[in-house]
Amino acid sequence: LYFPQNEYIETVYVGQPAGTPILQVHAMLDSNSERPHFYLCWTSNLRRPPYSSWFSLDIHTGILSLNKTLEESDFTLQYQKSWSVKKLFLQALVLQDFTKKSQCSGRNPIRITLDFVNATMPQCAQTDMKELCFPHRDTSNPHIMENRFPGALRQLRRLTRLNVCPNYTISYNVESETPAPFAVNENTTELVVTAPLDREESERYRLLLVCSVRTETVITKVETSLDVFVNDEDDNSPYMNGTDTADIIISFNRTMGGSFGNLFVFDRDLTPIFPIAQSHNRYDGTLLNSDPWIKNTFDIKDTFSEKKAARGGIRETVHNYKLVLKRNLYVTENRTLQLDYLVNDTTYPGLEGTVVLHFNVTILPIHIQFSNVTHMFTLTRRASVYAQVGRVCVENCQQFDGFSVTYRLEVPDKNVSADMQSCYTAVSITQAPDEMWGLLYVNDTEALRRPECQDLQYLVVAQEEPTKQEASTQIHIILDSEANKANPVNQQFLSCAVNRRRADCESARGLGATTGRCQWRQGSEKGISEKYSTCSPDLRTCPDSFCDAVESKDTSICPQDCTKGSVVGGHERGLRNGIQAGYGTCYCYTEKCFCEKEDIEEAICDD
Amino acid sequence: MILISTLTLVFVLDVCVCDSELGAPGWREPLDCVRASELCNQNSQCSSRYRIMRQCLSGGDKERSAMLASKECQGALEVLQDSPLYDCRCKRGMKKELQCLQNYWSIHMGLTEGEEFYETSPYEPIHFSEEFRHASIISDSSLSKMSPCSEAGKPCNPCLDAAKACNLNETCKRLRSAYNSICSKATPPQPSVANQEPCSRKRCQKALRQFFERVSWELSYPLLFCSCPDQACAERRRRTIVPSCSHQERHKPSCLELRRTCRSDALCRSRLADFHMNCQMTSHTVTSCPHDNYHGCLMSYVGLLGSDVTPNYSDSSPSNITISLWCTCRATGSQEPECEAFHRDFTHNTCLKNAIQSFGYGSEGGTLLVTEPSSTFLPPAQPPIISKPAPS
Amino acid sequence: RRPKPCSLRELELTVSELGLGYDSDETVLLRYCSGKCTAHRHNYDITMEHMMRSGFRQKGRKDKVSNGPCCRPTAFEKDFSFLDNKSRYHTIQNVSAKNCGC
Amino acid sequence: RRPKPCSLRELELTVSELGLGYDSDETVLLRYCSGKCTAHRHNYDITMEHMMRSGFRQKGRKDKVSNGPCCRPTAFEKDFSFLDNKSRYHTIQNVSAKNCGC
Repeated sequence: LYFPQNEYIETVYVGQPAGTPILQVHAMLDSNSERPHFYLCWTSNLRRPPYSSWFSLDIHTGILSLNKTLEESDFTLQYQKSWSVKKLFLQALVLQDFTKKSQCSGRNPIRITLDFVNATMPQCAQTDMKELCFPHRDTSNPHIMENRFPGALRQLRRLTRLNVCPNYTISYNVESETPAPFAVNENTTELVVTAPLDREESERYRLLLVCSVRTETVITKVETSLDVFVNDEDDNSPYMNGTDTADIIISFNRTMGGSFGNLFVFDRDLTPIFPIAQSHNRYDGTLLNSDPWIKNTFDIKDTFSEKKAARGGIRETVHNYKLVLKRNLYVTENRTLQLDYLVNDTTYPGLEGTVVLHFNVTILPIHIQFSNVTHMFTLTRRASVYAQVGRVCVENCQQFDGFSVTYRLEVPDKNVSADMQSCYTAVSITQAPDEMWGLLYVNDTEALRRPECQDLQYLVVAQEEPTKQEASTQIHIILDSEANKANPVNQQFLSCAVNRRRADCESARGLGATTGRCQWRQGSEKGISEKYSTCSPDLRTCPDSFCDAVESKDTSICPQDCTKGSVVGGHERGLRNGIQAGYGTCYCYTEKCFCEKEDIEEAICDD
Repeated sequence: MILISTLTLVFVLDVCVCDSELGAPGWREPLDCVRASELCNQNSQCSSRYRIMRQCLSGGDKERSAMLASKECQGALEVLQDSPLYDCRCKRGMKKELQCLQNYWSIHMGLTEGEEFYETSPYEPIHFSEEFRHASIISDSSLSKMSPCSEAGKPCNPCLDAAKACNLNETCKRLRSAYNSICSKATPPQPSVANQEPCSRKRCQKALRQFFERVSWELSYPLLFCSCPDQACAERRRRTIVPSCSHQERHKPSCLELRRTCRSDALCRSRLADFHMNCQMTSHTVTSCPHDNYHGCLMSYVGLLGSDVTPNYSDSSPSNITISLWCTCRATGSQEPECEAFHRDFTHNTCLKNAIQSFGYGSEGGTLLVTEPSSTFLPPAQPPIISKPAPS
Repeated sequence: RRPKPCSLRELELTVSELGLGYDSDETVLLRYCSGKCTAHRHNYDITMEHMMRSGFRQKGRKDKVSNGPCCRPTAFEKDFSFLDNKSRYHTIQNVSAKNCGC
Repeated sequence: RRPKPCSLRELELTVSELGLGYDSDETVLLRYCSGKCTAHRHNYDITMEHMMRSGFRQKGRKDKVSNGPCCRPTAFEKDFSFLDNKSRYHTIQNVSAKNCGC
């Protein structure tokens, strides 16, 4: 037994006589053998409100009526501080059988709110048709469980107005644009559902209630609409629309949490995400493989969403299954397997509540290798320390995930002379923690400038963690300008970013300057812009809103990308650090950066 | 269930005329719930029942309804129904406001049957203040001395004028800058943290609450409810509460989930109940607000800002005001109607819309009162139609 | 007319008029320091004035020095946040003086 | 040539050359502050620069402000005594800077 509606509202007036019907509550059957027994119930039996004795609820029909005539004194008794309308709150229960204990607690009662008006019931002449035909404010729309038994769900007649206009005849009928199994019981004026409903057929019926009021001379029709909602029951089993098998290849991305493949299971029932504890249409799944390696390595993730079916726009559920890695895979892992997963609609009563999904998984080993190309880089001897030479990367390194590759430089010819050995300090390699490539940069300008340090050949060794697999390749760094042209040794390099004008900038030797000189970028836009004017060691990498592995070795290399300090003047900060956009020219001292329009005279106190 | 608050003070729950140890019932001016619980704790019988009652209410929904049916809990309820705790209230911005609200809910959760759609607000009713009506009339003109609107040829942007008025007031400027800098500071991306929020939302919402609690409404309301002649102004109005942080979150929850989270926090639950009480569409008033009290509705709307249920303008259309929450009713199964009814109290609320427009446009604006028929628990698809009398 | 001493002054202007590059019509109350600090001078300042006029040149020095204490903010107002004309929020520090001193 | 930051400088000169009016050939080591304070500026200073250039005029203001922190002594050397050319002792304070700051 359930209430199709959990809220009723009506108005009662002083002077209404005992026995006056007020409203009728309805219950729907869950099984044919059930018989509803209606009871008024109270939050606490010892202390019932004073008006508890004024009403009675017919145990069989659910009609609420007055036990006594409502007097003026009854109104003043109710000492809610109001002058015109006072609220009376009742609650009602429906049970399978008789009971003496009519306590509301824990039995999901419905709420009845009566506005007790300090006036007599409006006479026929003062009652308009709408008031006569329908409750003043319709309360909640009915919800009917699908697959249940026909029955009455609502009293259309406004019982309190039964005898207001005795010579009117009032009748109801129900209409609907689309065929709807609803009718009006002419004797009892109750709205009746005439057949079990199927939510998967229609979730809501938009009915038009037509009230005809016939007097001697005139028939007046008053209409109002009523939405009847159909509650869902898990009466559909899961089904596949297309393949139940996914072919998966795991290669570069071998990281814990990585997800692969997509298999979809459909269910015409709803799966509410709220309330969480709801057990309606709950799915669970079981991995059918017993191999412990598979159990420790793979999991299946199920996410569901609601979609409207093409036909009729009825909501249904779509489950999306993905294969998920529970741990990182070694690069050497090389295996094929079939994984079977049993999906079970636990709340579906029938037998076919399960489907089996198949994941054909091929895990390819990864070979750490360099492409067999000789890596050539050119570098001017005038380059400053931290000047970026280039980057090296094993094949497919950009797609790697779940393992790391570190790089180191080695001298290819071990028995080269001590003098030549010292040349190799000229260039070094570094790498950011979350990056897969190595950055070559100038480490020792003194070695760079020595005439005997001609072309530098290095061996780059890449090592994979955790399996320690290695690969190496030869790189060749060609030093382009003559040694004597290079600037004097132990030249002190400052930050390019300090310079605020093109002339100073292009004449300065800044940290990281690939050509040996800083490079000026002239902004052209008005206001705060990403293309602000600034002085940079290498406009290819700075500013680019990314503080790379070399730049992060010293904030003075490219404060425009790396500064965490304060920035004075109009600017927008980068997501992590640095200056994303600036006004006019941006320049930086060690602890502070400035972005301002050029034409700056020096500040002198002249008062 | 629609509660029409036709009273200035509503007793929602059954009231008993029986004698009680705490003094004859009769009409008593409601105490604040902090004072009421102190009084109860001074009375041995009341304080013991109060302790029992708190145990009855601990635990999840399922155990709670079973516990409430027990004799001890019923007995505790009896006594507490006669104590000052039964009809105590709280004042907005009072000292120990949160404690007051916690005391209120600690007893009222036991007296209601299951989850009510509309809960009674623990706050004292907001009386329609004359100076508010006056302010909303002059809200345009008082700014007109400084507002460019009155200068011919100058673009008119009341929201910009509101920002100016705030910037020229020390407290308003300081607190506005405080919530702004917290709310617009993006949290740097951490690859290891999945589904990371774009900002520190809790700190932002707290700063936002402090702004509206400490800045006088004459400065804060114009920032929120200024009237907009164009889209730029409406977009400025929409951004007032920095919605990307205070209102939105990466994953859009179900609206019922939002309500459940809110109702698990005493402050949010109270502010939501207050909003429902003061902004609930009421059919038999001109403005469709309870007691035609715009200020009450606006004040309870502002009370929600910075809570889990933070509403905001859903677009930057200057004329058509639509307010919404950051939530969806998808995948709520048979509770979709209730979910939509909860959200419609924001998206299709004529009382709220009229209140905002009347504040922004003041009386000269000739507020266009929208008098849609009251929304039932779920709005009827069409209002009742009186067809022509059929020929007899 | 006696020169006004170093003190806090106020001026209402839009954020765009601050000259920081932000484009926003929001109005802000700018507080700044202006006025004379003559009453706070020391022997050092008299000497510097003399050196700037002739002393340094005679010694072959081109240094520039400030020949008196400056009227400067001794503290700034906290952050100031505003919405620019593209409806984006910015927060700027140390724009407006809180109090002044020589 | 990068502008030198605000720092303490030294100059040897006679007391007479200090320009304080004393007539004494005794030599003194004068320390003074000179150099750039650009690195210590705030948004306030950028705004003041802008206002001095055009902002104040547009608002009808003639205020003069310092558009940046000044390189000034933050402490002075203690008293300095000397014998003037008429063999009389004098002691003067706050002539030479002890350290400088912006």
